[in-house]
Amino acid sequence: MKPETVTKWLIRLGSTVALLAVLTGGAVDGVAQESGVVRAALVTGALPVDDPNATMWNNAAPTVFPMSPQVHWPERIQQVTVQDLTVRALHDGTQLAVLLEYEDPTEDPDDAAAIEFMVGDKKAHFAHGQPMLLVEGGPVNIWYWKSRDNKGVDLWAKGFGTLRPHEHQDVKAKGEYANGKWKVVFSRSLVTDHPDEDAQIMPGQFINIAFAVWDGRKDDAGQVIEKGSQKAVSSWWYFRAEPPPDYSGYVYAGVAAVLALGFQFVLIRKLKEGQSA
Amino acid sequence: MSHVVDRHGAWLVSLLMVVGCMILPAIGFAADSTAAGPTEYRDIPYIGSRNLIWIVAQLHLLLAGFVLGVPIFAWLCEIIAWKGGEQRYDKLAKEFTKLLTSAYATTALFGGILLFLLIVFYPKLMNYLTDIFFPSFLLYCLLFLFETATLYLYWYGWDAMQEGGKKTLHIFLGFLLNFFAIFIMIVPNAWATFQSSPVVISEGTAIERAWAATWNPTWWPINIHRLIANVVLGGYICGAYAGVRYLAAKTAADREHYDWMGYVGNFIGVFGLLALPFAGYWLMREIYQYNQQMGITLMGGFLSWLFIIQAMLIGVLFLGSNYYFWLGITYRIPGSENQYRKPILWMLISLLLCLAVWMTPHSLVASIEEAQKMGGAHHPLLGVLGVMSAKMTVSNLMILITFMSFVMYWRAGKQDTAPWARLAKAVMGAILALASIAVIILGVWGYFVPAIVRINYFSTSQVAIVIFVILTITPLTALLLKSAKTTTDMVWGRMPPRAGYALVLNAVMVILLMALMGYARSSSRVHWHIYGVMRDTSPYAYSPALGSASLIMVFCTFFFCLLVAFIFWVATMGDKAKGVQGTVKQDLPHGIPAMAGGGPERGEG
Amino acid sequence: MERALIRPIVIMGAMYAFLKFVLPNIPGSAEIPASLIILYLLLTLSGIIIFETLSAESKEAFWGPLQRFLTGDNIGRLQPLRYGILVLFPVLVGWQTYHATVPSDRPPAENRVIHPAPPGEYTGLANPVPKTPENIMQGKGFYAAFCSPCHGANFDGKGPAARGYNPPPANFADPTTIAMLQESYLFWRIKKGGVGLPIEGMPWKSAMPRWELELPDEWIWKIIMGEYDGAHQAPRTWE
Amino acid sequence: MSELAQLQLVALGIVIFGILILLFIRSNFFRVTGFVSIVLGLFSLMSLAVPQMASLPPADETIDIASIKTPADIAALGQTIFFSKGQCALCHSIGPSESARCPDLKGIGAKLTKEFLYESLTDPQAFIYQDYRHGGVPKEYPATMPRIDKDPIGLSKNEILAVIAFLQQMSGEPISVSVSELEMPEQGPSDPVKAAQAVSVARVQGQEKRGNLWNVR
Repeated sequence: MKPETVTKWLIRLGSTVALLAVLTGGAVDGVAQESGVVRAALVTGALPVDDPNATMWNNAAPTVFPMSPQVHWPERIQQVTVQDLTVRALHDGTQLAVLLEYEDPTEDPDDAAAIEFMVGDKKAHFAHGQPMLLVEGGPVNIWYWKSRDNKGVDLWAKGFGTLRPHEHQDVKAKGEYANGKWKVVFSRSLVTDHPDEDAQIMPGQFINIAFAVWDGRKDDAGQVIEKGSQKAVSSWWYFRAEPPPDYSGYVYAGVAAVLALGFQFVLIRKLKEGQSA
Repeated sequence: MSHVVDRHGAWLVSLLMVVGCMILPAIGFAADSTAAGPTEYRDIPYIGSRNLIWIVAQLHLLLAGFVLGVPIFAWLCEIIAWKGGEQRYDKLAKEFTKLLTSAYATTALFGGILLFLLIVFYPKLMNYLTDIFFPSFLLYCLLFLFETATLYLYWYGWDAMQEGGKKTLHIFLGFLLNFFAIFIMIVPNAWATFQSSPVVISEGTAIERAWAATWNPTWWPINIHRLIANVVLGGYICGAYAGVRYLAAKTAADREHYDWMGYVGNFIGVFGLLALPFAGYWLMREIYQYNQQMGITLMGGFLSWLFIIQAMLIGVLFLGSNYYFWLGITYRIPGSENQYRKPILWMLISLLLCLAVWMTPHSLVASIEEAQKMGGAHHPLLGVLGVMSAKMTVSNLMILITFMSFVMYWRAGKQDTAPWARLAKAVMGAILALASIAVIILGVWGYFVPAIVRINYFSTSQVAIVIFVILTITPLTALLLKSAKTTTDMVWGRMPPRAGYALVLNAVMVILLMALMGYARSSSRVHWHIYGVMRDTSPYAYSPALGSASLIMVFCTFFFCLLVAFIFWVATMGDKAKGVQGTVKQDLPHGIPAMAGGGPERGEG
Repeated sequence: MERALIRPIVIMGAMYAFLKFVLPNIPGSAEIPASLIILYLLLTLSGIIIFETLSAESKEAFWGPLQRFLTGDNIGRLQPLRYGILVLFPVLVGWQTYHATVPSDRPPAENRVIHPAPPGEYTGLANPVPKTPENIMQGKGFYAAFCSPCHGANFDGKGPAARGYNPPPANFADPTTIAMLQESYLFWRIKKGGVGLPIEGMPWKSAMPRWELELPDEWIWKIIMGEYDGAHQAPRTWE
Repeated sequence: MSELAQLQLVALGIVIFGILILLFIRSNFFRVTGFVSIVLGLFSLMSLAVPQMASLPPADETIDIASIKTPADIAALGQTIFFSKGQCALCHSIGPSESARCPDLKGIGAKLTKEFLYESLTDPQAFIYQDYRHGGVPKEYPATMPRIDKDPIGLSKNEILAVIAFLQQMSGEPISVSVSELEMPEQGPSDPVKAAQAVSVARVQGQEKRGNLWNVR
């Protein structure tokens, strides 16, 4: 009967409504297709590190990333072959495997693809960790695959012209071409011994990821059209390795629910008292 | 009684000890760090020098706003009583002047603490400011002497100067009090505004240099803005005080008195609130013109979210003030709620629509998926609501709606008898409708013209239209009501408790807004002590994010509320001793444990 | 009695449905972020509460049934519903707590400041190139060559190279972009590019080239003129 | 727990504190306190829900004189000084402006010689045009030009020359300030380690080390 009780109601009702909105909103988002995030599903058993066609890949949700011609660096390009890149990822707690799929009408020895991660806590520009003028940036770690060698190369860069392979090569890669489509699997252990040079992947945490693809087709003069900085690129998106299940949240939830029950009990008792008074 | 006082005394001592403990280490550390070279900064552990200065400065500013707002408020009430002959206004004015002496001392205390802390923590900056401003420092001291003398005369002469010419003299004293108070405000305003928009000259006499620095581009906009804001603060605090007393009142006479006082406080607060957006707009415009970079930092840069929060607070304030008016209509004028239910519903819906537009940010908080669906951080449809043209339009409309709430309240319970009443009402309705349409048209059109046309002509036209409406409808209504016959008398003291809480809510919103704007003004200087002139090279050169800053604002607000409660309690102690009204006994003793144990936020500052 | 319980719920539900399903389907609109939906719903809720508590009668009509419902006085067939809500509330609180404490599985929200404050040395510059039709034409030519791949031939940010970039290239035809800025601001943005943004602009994400490495200042000024002219916008001025 | 979560917990605590008071205490003053703390807690929660951005001060930009090779480099440096340390733009505009408190400097580099500009900066009252643009009615400006080589601005000779170079460049004039005119540092840039140390010392003490390095901003 008192305005105070109205206040209480306001708060309670407000939070309930907010909760409902989040609930419904969350449910709607849940069924929508993933966008902008690569989620590496946690699986048991050997990862299909050299089999792009393994059925195990069906356990991982695909995410499609739009690609653009590289324009940031002066040696740019206006058009690229690959418009979309489909990415899936799996991990088993120690090892990570990432599958890139894209359509490329021709199989060429110069076809290539790469994945890029930020290294360390500092943000790095997606164009090879190009130095920024007002922000101190960090380096990037690039996993590179080329059709000719069909193996993975582990690279490091901090700005254009600084790209160099690691002394220690941890990345494996394998590509298979079929039906006008490349499927390339990259794999590496989640963490390495070189945190200053390699991206370290902690399950549960979101890190930035970007992609690049080169179509190694030659023009009439015999020149490779997409090479070096002339390539298809994506912006920074997110990557997350699924963490092992964590049950501590249920404990907190239980405590909060008991507190809410107590609040409810007191509130109703007070309301009843108010009525009798 | 003495038992109660003892407990109060103990509380005061513990407060002083807390303050002392906060300052003592500062002195100790100050001694440590003066070893090599001229010291530029000193620091204290845990709380940090910047945070301490922040809290003390904000409290000082709030108290100063209160101390400067109350005399305006009291003086206006005194004049109303003098001209209109309603003695309860005189009583109200006196009740608030009584607060002034203790409030004044508290303000000076915090001012003194602030000055010492500034000298201790920021010697380089203070040295520089002293160099430039020492003539006005001296002037400030002089003004303080005048103000104090006038205040004593005004307060202690109240009862002695009630009749005839003496009353005129007393009114003049009230004018002088406010006159000096305004100078006491604008002189330090010059120091503060100089920091954000400095004008530096190296030649000339000390007075010439001080004068050039004083007359800086944001000085007058801030002066006007603060003057109005102080009236608003004074009004709403009066309302909140009345609200609290009303909740605790036991007798019908008390309920009537505090109900009425709450009404007066809310009215004066709203009255000032209507003018505040115009003053704020002018200030923003001067800042943009002075330095585009600072303007963008505020409106589009890292502080842009602050203005969404500000919009929410002002929104609550508008809703709260209107709610109080509407409650007044339905409770104080018996049998009127059915008649006014429908207009109130429409006003409420319009107000909420305006608020929805005002609170819609330009860049939205969106998850990466939501952003992809929108094609960026701007919503393709709602994004257009995020820019200045829309905000100006709805703030003008909100002012119009609030004004209409007031007019409705004013007319409630009265029946027009004048033969031209129908015509007058039709004219008023037409003015209102046309004005609203014109404001909206100008707002929409504003999207299609260059920014400068919008700012210089459209926005000012919108403001002019709103002022025109207020200036035509007010006298028309007054004329109408002169001949009207009262069908239902106002019944005071029947308001429900939630009206008291609404008044408290309004006061808290105003105080929070002032704390928020203090943070905005200070952060807009980013890493400069004096913008573009003296760089902040201390570890505190960064501006904290809004969230952590909000906890300090919350602390300041809470602490200020307690201080004001304390001042009111001190000032009304005498009433109780006289035992004029047995009812007051009930509420205040409770206040003390509330103060002592009521500061959950104190730890986080 | 049931009306008092049902009406607010119906209004809130209708509002939610409007924001979630109707507004996004208006042509030219898009889905509304959850943050904004919550804001609008809270406004609606406060409106309901204010209106229902305006007078003693309406408050009684609104609050009385709610109170009786909560305390379970004479509510007859609503009793099961009451128990349902009494159970649901703690469950909801627990559910919310669970989600607040477990590591989030949604990527961090992106809060990029689109127009951060420019460095001081760019705030006072005026365009030194005279606004002649030839210069504007020339500017549009440079625009077509250097800018249109991303910002689009129609100045709408929908160039062929734009699709992979996040943040998307600015849409100059939108009155809330270049029309709110001075020419000197554009000069800074074009000259220093994405890497020249301050931290709140998230420079690591922007693909905008640092054109000072490739274009002389005069060309940049001409591009700015061409851009405003082509997008049918005027720069912000103070005179 | 992240810092944000901790702050949110504190704010939530304030709200819960208020709710508890409203639930269990009947004293009016207490109840109002509880109500106020709910309001304040909700305000904090809201402020914590919006994007959290702190504004960090930019790094001190130091320019080595050895990196200055051409007159254009000098002008670029002058531009930075013009808008920051020199505080010229606080009063002067480039191009007509309503808000400027001093003469418009557009085209000044073409109208005045280098020597005259230097004198105008270091001894502004020596020779006064009411309005250097001649023609038209002389105009009074509210502010007086300070001596730029004296405190509080106190530009060094190199910095003044750089500003002049910028003024000339901006007016479309050939830059008549040459690199050789700049005062060379006592200790050459051959000892970068020492120079770097000098910078760090200067920055720690907050003093500006002029001569071999410019400390801009």
